[in-house]
Amino acid sequence: MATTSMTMAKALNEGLRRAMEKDKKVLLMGEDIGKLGGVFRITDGLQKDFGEDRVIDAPLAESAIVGTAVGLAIRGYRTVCEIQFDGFVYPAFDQIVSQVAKLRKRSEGAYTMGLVIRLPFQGGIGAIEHHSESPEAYFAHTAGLRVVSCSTPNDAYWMIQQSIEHDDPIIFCEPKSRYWEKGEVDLDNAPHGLFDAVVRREGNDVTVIGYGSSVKTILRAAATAATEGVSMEVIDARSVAPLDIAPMIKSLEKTGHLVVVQEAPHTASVGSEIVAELTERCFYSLRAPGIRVSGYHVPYPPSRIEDDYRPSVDRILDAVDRVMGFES
Amino acid sequence: MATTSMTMAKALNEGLRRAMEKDKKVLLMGEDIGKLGGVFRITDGLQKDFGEDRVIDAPLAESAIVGTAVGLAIRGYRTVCEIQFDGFVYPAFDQIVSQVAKLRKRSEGAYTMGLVIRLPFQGGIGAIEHHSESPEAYFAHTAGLRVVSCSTPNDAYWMIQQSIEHDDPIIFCEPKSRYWEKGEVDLDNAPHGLFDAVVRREGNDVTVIGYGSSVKTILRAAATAATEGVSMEVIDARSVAPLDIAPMIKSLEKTGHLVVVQEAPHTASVGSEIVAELTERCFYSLRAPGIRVSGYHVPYPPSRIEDDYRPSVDRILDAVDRVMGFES
Amino acid sequence: MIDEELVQLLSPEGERVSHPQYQSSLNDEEIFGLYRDMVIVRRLCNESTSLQRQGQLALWAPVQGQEAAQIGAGRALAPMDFTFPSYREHGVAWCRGVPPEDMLRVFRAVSNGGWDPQRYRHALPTIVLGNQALHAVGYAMGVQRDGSEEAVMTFFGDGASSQGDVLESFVWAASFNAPVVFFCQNNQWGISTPSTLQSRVPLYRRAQGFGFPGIRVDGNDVLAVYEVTKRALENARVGGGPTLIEAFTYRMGAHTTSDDPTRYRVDAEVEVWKHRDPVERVKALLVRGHNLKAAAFDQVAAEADAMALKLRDDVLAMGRPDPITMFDNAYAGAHPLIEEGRREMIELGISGGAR
Amino acid sequence: MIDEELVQLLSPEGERVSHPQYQSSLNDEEIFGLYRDMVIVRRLCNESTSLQRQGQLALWAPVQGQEAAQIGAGRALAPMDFTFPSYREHGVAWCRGVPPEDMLRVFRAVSNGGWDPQRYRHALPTIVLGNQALHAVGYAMGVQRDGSEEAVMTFFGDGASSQGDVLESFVWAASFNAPVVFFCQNNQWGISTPSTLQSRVPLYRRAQGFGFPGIRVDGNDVLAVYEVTKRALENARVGGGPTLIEAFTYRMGAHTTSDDPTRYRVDAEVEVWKHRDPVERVKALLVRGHNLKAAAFDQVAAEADAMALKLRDDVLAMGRPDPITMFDNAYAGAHPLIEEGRREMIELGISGGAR
Ligand SMILES: Cc1ncc(C[n+]2csc(CCOP(=O)(O)OP(=O)(O)O)c2C)c(N)n1
Ligand SMILES: Cc1ncc(C[n+]2csc(CCOP(=O)(O)OP(=O)(O)O)c2C)c(N)n1
Ligand SMILES: [Mg+2]
Ligand SMILES: [Mg+2]
Repeated sequence: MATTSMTMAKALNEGLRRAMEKDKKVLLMGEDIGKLGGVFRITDGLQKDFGEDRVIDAPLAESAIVGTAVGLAIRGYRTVCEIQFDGFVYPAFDQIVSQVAKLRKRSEGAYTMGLVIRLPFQGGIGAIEHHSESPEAYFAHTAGLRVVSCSTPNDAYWMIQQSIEHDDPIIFCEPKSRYWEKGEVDLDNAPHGLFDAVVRREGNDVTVIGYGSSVKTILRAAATAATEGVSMEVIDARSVAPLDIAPMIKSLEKTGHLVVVQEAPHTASVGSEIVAELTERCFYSLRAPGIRVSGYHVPYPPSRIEDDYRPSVDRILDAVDRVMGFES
Repeated sequence: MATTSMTMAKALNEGLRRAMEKDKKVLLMGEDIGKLGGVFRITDGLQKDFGEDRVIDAPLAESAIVGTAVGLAIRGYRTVCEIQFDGFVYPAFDQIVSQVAKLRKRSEGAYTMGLVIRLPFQGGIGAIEHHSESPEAYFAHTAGLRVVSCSTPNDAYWMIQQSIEHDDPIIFCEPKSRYWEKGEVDLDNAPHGLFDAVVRREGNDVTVIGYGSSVKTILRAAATAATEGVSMEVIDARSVAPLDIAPMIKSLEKTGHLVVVQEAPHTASVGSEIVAELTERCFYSLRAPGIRVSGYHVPYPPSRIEDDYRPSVDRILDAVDRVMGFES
Repeated sequence: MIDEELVQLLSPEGERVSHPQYQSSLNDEEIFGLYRDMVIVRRLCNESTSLQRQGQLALWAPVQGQEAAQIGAGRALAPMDFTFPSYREHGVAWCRGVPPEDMLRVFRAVSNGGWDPQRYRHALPTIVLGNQALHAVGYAMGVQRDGSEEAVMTFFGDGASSQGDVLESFVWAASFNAPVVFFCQNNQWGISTPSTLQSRVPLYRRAQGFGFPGIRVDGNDVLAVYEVTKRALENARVGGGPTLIEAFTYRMGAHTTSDDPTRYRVDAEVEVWKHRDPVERVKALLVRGHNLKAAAFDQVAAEADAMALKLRDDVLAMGRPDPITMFDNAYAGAHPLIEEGRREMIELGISGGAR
Repeated sequence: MIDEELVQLLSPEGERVSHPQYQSSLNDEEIFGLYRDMVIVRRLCNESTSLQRQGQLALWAPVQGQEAAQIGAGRALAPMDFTFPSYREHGVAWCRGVPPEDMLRVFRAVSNGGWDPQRYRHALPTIVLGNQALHAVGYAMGVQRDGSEEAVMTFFGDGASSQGDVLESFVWAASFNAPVVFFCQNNQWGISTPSTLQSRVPLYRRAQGFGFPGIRVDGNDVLAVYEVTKRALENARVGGGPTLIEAFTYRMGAHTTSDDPTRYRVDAEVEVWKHRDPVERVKALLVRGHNLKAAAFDQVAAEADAMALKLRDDVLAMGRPDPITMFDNAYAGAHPLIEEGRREMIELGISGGAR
């Protein structure tokens, strides 16, 4: 297994490049993705190499980016839409919910909505408002969509390719705070299926589930917990919707304790879903109720205090303590 | 207590009328709400009596309906926006999530976002696509908003007035399939606070929670269950977000069994939230995991088969059986 | 003449009108063909309305009054063109070859679509106002990338013209010089909302501000609609970019069978428009100008009756779908919640599990 | 002259230009006042850029090159008018009396707003492109209902002009004849996107298609911007309805301090625009035309320096907010999740609970 070290940003760039090389019908569309390479440089160099017809700098209108991608899908193209920041996906919400999610069904399979909506999401980069949102629950709730999130460069490289190849529309959530962290990428073999949850660290006492940028935070919490004698099993959900529930059940049957971590506020969230679903399936294995560690139920705060909004190592450890101490 | 019998549609109409009489700053805005009185006639006669300046027929653009209501709120008006059908709220999603929900915080209280977005929601009227959606989870998840739903004419009459008076923005979900059912309305005294959950039927064996059109369906199920010796306690959540959790806890401590009913699909839904939250708070009272009875995870089907998509009496009873039989 | 800015080739009385830029290219047979289409579509509409009244349809959106706009536009299309309708384009669907019974599946509430859009090159009805305009532009961008000489046409109403999606589609069509024709049927009403609330100047002028031509055509004059549309489509095919056509017409009936137009509009207005009837106008031309005999008209009427009869039979034969079909095609790939839903439905005895 | 359609009253060289419809109404003192505003705003901008470079701000959106557009527009406003900016209108905020340090709270990432919008009659920065245009129209509808002679002005960029919200705001403003002025600063770029991608015809023409006037003004000419804006505002106040003003200008700096314009635009273009500098132009007029002495300019410079010094001090004094403040004002009424969050934060020792 030959691996190369690269950042998640570079891995996404390479993944997009490879997908475009493989399939001429793959297009990229978004704001500032051409010469500028996107504000995060994820599409750096791609317009130069694939031309303006395949890497399309869009006028500034998100509903149009997604709406025209729908038309392109009907024509047989596979468009990867870049939404510049999470908080700017809402103007496209109608097209996503009313059309992208429903057109395959409405056409009884005549249309293939093979499009990917890339969403740099979550906070932690010290940005101003609307640049740090976690809108994944909106899409997870929507029948007809799939939602995935990568947490490592290797996953980023493979999951973006797998998403482009997949025939269902996919909301691809990229943890922007991890774009510049490096990791090993295996250029030959995909590590996992697109919709697989993965155990990132094995443990016996408590199962902690997260995705995107939270995974690393949880792993740091796990390291600390270990020094205090608590063995955390860490699961990267990867597929936010549908959930890959089997490895989660397996883990819970072992640990009996559940903590879910997310940056989104907890009401009607993916975290609520994981807790509700696992409670239903593992009721007798659970020795305490599952607990969510989430963003607070307020608009994302000014970033000087965002670290006290986002689930921190401390808050995760506190939740682990609470769930472990529940019986006593 | 002098009460009058009227339909929910009429009760809403009377509630709006009274709110407009009380406060000159109350405006109505929406598509076809003037001469036509709205497609459901909820605003029937109001333009005639209050004039075109207060009952505003809008050009056909939902983002503009909500966006201008925001501007009107900044100017000190309280606008009740009518969204013609649930499925047409999505073009306004950006204004709702990015502005309506966040402007009070952004202005640190200088702006009062006293606006109400009326949403005829849920299915059951044999309509074509986009006319039967249950989008409440999207709004419940959004910090800065409140979501309420009425299930009786009396609640409709009072809750619409309480919502208009309230200083937070409120998504007001009206179960359109119940518009034409009659009930007693007390014109003098509000039965409950706007954010109170209410026990609609007392019982000992299982707590069943729902809102909007589901409440009546659950009550019908309860009547059937009673004949089979199962005593259902039925709670109308009324406030979908935030949840009024205390009466739910109280009920669960008695029954130990929980079923939640909603028309929306179950992933990351209000049902997930109720189950997760109550599991966390009543873990040792629960004798079985909470179960959700929801719409299926597919686009709302053609209405000839909608009754097999929406939670039916049978499906609710089946869930009650499952949850009651869980221990054995 | 309704308006000086209006392209008209046939007066309400069925007399030919000359126009500096447009003249009819159609021969007698072709004009008779358009007449036939209009009669059939009107019949289809009336049959559907009565099916709805008889409880056989959940809803119907009548097209009466707009036959010339839709047939003129629909017949101007080339087979390889692709069309993106809203929910009222039964006349266009007819021209694209969509079987009438398939048009009614949505209204019988047994389907959310009804036909194979790729086969007829006619997209499914779009109910959310304006969404389809962006699909059309995207599709047209695909046509450009394929280097193909095809045009794309999308239909929307005067009401939908206020939606952000339609307006953004103008921006995009201009920016990418997309081969798309925007066909706006200004039927004067969006349910109860008069078109003057959507624009205080003639709607077709909106295009110019986005940098492409707009034109207003007498939407009750099938000859004019045909020529104006044909030229716009040809222009699009050869790289001339987008055009907005405003077909100035009238919704003779209710918005849908659920609507009650007496609440918001006066009979006198409807009366005025009766005199501009699109079908009668061509008939007058054919009778007076072309000496067409009564037999020919009778034959079309018979054909329309036969279509209606078959339509009625077909609709009545559309039974309730097996509920389990709601899970089909919701996703392309395997999905645990779909499997779970199917399983539950079978366990509850709601479906035998047939697919 | 950049363009024949452009209203200009002052040439890039600082010479007066005559125009058939507009002439400057300002006396020497007033012109000097505008000059002073522009110098101060430029200084404010430069100080903020260096504060950002020094790690004291998370971000900064420079206004350099657009001072004439913003001061001309800002000073044309009457006190009772209300303004809805996007995120770059520091010059307008200055005219509305917003203290410079308050403008920087967002950029220091200690607030999502920064000032009391009702007090200054200047709304908070709107980051989501175009949202504010609808707020402005709504506010203007409120002004109409109050029977008040006030105007509302909203600011957006060439890029934002493609957003559905801006376009819908045109529809609404026209339909309701709202007293609103749309002030579009066409600074040629939306981050890396040239304004020609948003419109292939001059942007100001878009208004006409919606039924209200559009006008293009030399955005680097403060005298012209002032007069054009003043007339549009007056027109709005007396029931004349909306106007779109396109201020043709240039973003001299980066989009924000995070941006790298060398990736997408050539130096030569920036050089051309340097010769059209809005501040130098007025200075030239004041020196040559009005014989203003060096001392007057020195005094303005000193004033700007003092403002910058104070700004720096104020910014450095802005500490990290107590995290518990995130719960303040999220809701007007009591909310269980807000209480719960506050409690958790105190229990975790993240906050002492001060508010
Ligand atoms: C986004 C959205 N909002 C509201 C509706 C409800 N609605 C259906 S048709 C209609 C009127 C549309 O008028 P117009 O565009 O003129 O088309 P017409 O019905 O006259 O053909 C409305 C408001 C909708 N379908 N979609
Ligand atoms: C809805 C939305 N999409 C994307 C962005 C990201 N964004 C911020 S500024 C900008 C460019 C805006 O250009 P323009 O409107 O010309 O204003 P300027 O920055 O030139 O003042 C973009 C794309 C945003 N803020 N909002
Ligand atoms: Mg219409
Ligand atoms: Mg710009």
